[in-house]
Amino acid sequence: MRLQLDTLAYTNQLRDVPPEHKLAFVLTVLIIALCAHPLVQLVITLWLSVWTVGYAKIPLGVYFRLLMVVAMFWLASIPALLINAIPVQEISQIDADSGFGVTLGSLYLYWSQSGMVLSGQMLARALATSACLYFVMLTTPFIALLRVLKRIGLPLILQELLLLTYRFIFILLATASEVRTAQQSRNGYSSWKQSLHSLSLLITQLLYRSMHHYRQFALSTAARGFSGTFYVWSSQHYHVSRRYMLEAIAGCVVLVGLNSQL
Amino acid sequence: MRHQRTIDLALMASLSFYLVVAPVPVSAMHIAEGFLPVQWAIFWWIVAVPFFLLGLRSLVQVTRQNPELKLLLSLAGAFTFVLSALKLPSVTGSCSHPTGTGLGAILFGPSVMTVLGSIVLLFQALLLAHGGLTTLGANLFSMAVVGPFTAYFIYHLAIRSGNQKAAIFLASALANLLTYVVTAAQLALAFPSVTGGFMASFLKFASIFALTQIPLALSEGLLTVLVWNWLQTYNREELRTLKLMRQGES
Amino acid sequence: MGQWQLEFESVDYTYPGSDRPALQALTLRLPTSKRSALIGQNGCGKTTLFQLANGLYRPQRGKIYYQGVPVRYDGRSLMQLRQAVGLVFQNPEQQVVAATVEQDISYGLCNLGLPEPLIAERVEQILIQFNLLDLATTPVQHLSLGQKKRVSLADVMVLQPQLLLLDEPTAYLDHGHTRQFMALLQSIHAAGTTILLATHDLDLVYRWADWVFVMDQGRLVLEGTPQTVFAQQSQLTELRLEVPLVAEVLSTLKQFQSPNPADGQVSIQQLRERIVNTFF
Amino acid sequence: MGQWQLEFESVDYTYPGSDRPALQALTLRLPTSKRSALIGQNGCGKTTLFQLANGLYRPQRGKIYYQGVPVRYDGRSLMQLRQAVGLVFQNPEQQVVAATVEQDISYGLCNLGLPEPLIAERVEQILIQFNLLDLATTPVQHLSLGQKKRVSLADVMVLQPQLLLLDEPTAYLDHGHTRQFMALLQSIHAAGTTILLATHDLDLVYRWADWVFVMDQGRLVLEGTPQTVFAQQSQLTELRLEVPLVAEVLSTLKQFQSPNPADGQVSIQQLRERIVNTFF
Repeated sequence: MRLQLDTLAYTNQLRDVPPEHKLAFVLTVLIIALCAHPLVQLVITLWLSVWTVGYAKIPLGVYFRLLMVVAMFWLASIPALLINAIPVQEISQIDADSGFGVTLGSLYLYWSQSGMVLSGQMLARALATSACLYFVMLTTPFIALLRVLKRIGLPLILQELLLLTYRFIFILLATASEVRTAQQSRNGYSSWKQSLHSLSLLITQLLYRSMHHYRQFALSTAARGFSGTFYVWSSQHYHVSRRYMLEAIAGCVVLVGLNSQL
Repeated sequence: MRHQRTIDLALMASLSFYLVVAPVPVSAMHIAEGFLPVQWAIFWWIVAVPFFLLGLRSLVQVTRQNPELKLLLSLAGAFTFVLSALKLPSVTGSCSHPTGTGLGAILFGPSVMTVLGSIVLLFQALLLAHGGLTTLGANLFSMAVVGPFTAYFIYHLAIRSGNQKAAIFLASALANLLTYVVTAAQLALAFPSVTGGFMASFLKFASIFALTQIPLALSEGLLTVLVWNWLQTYNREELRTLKLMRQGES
Repeated sequence: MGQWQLEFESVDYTYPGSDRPALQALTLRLPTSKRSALIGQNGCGKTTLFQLANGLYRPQRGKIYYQGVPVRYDGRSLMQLRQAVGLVFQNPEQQVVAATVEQDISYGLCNLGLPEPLIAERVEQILIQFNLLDLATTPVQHLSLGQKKRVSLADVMVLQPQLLLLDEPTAYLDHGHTRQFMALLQSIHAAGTTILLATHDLDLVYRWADWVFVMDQGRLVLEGTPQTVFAQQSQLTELRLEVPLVAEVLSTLKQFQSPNPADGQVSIQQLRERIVNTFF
Repeated sequence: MGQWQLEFESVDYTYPGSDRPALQALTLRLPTSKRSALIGQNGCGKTTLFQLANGLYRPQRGKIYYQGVPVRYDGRSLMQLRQAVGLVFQNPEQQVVAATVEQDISYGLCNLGLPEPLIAERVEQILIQFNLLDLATTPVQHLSLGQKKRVSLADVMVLQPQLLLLDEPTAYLDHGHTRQFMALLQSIHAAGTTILLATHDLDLVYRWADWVFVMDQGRLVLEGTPQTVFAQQSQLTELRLEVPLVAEVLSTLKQFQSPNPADGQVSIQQLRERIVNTFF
């Protein structure tokens, strides 16, 4: 069982760039993005998209689909920002804010100007920070991230849990999809009631299998001399790219400069 | 004037249309990356971290006595991740994902679930692009703190009535529901209405989510009852093993 | 009934997110009422073929016909297809998921929405036929592997399919259980069910099948009776498949039964050596 | 070095909560530097024997000797035992615990607390030996079954064990991968490692093993060279084990090479029939 985003993280063109560099870069851009003017945020979105799609060669379709997730969340929340309601007699208070509106009984529903500005700002920020997140997750395998976290002092227990959970996620995902396929082959999800029934069987089976795996892994790790901590070694073959470093540093300087002009 | 009326009608129509067919995101309860202003993002991190550390402390204690349990905890985390990635059929016909916090809290205990929930949220952000990193603090608070603790307390409150099925149903359905209420509140705090402030904004966000979340909460409640029945009847040994994880809880 | 139970016509299938097609312009015709076997290396596309045949995936190009009629993918048609084409998975662990044996066997019938008395009747029939009556209320996690395999076959046979697809049914089974399982298959075939079995056990294929399909990298590369397929020694070696020992012995024996006994003496010696050395 | 790598002396073991003993007064001596095979029905106690040999369980009665010395169960002794007795599990999915190939191979070395440069060196050596160098940093979920099986063997071989125990290493593998895996085992044995392999593939046992153990219901019921063991036709049938085809062919051929060719003619005919009919 594979997850497409995880596969891309491990096969993309920037996988050889040291993860420390990528993280330092993205954190700098993220901090700028969180504080900057919406125009700068749009520039950041475009620039990081060039990194992700252009340099790392992440398929445009995949990247676009991810950005659509952001857009969907935004779409779902804008009605709350755009549409306001107040008692009819207080209309005068919001004169400046109201684009147009309708009266419904004693309520006045209107399209809020400030809400529009706010949702615009929200979208710009969300796109810029999401572009940062996507750059990291699409170009850096989780194992490489974990190694950086280890170096900056993540508690040992969390290192162990993250490593093992990552491995087990793929085992259990494979189980879940196998069981689901088998259920479908016997018409398992043909109605709402059958779906719920089938899903409850699947979850029970998944839990049972998790426990079975626990017993087996307890044995197989003991057989290899489990010493109380899950400690493993991994090699590092990264090469530093001058060209990428230069672009990253120059770009950040330009962004800060641009922001101070606005 | 007549012109204004046409616009109004068009607006109303499009709003109703939007509310009916709006493709509410698959991960409606995760606040997506960048949706909170920086000060609120930091605020929720500060609120969530102590709960996380408390959970972590009890994990460290349990695993010191029995290091093998790290395997069990990680499997429980992976289980929760996979659970939250399954498609849950809703009574209205739309599909979403169960939160799994109710089942998780009852099986693994709430403070363990806080840590596991956080790990799951991190993986959801990195492997599925659900939620985000700056908003992780806020999501952590709603999904990994409020959800599990609500489920746990409601379960123990309702179990006194003697009806375990009802207790399981209430615990998981309300945990799901409360998670989304907290999310709505988090958004409302960050974006209060110009008029009416927090309350007005909260009602607006809550009603948007309510459309999909109430049926989903009911589905998750029913599902959890079904799962619990199977486990109780046929997997008692597994349930006993799971108790090992909860020695650190007081 | 037509000559072909199932036809694939230049079917392509690539899993989402993969860059290598699992099936490539696969054209394959499965003869009605026969015992067919499907062989090939791990990853040759056997499992994908099965899942397409059962309507679990939709071909990205090409057509699939069931009993001469193109497969349709609306809910009702799929329901009928999945009832007619029974699919037994490789690992019974992924198929046997309900709490007890009888619950698991009834799962497919319940999904078809049959009335309860009918379900009870058909479950009992199959429990008797598969010698599972004593295990009816046993929780599935208490079953042995051999028992689980039998249950996973019963799961599908209770739906009375016309075509039975089996993925590696004898892996991990000892000889006694393999024999028992094949006897069960034999009675199912005798009752008129078409069978397609995927396996790595070429001896079994040689002795059991009426017709053999050989797949490689998502294509059909060879088909025919076991005798003709296993005679293509060089092609099989290229595909990293071995000629089953039994086929080789029989063909050498045939040479031996020639009128000239002196030749025979030589080939027997050769056969011995071939058998002893074939492994390393 | 003594004659016996590992000795079980009337060992009993019953799993907690079970009422049927998994091993009953099992006495078994494993010859040093030989290739031994362990056969028997599903559930005969093979897996339990392996887990006791590696010190994962403690016998409830009886004694286990490793190289003539009784096994001790304190932490240090166990650590040494588990380094010396490598155990490859049946399902690589349940053995491969880390996220990438090189991480998983290093796991056992890290547990021994070796210095990092030494770990790096030994991991690289084994990656080369097992032809896994290109896969070193590949996440485990991207490996095929054959690759996972190779990794699970490398996991254990990196610890340089003196005795290697393998549980059904070739199940679900096609012929090409089986052959590749057996070639790897051959080179491991040539380097001096004692091997004990449990399998249902009797042809493989016949052709590969120096010594065969047959277990039934937790006891050792038969042992010897493949030739002597597989000559006990009636006893094997009783145990629901078949005489491997290759053994039968060879023994019939032997009869045939008798001075009287007329006998031979008859037995060839019988052999043909036997081969064709042996399955049903």
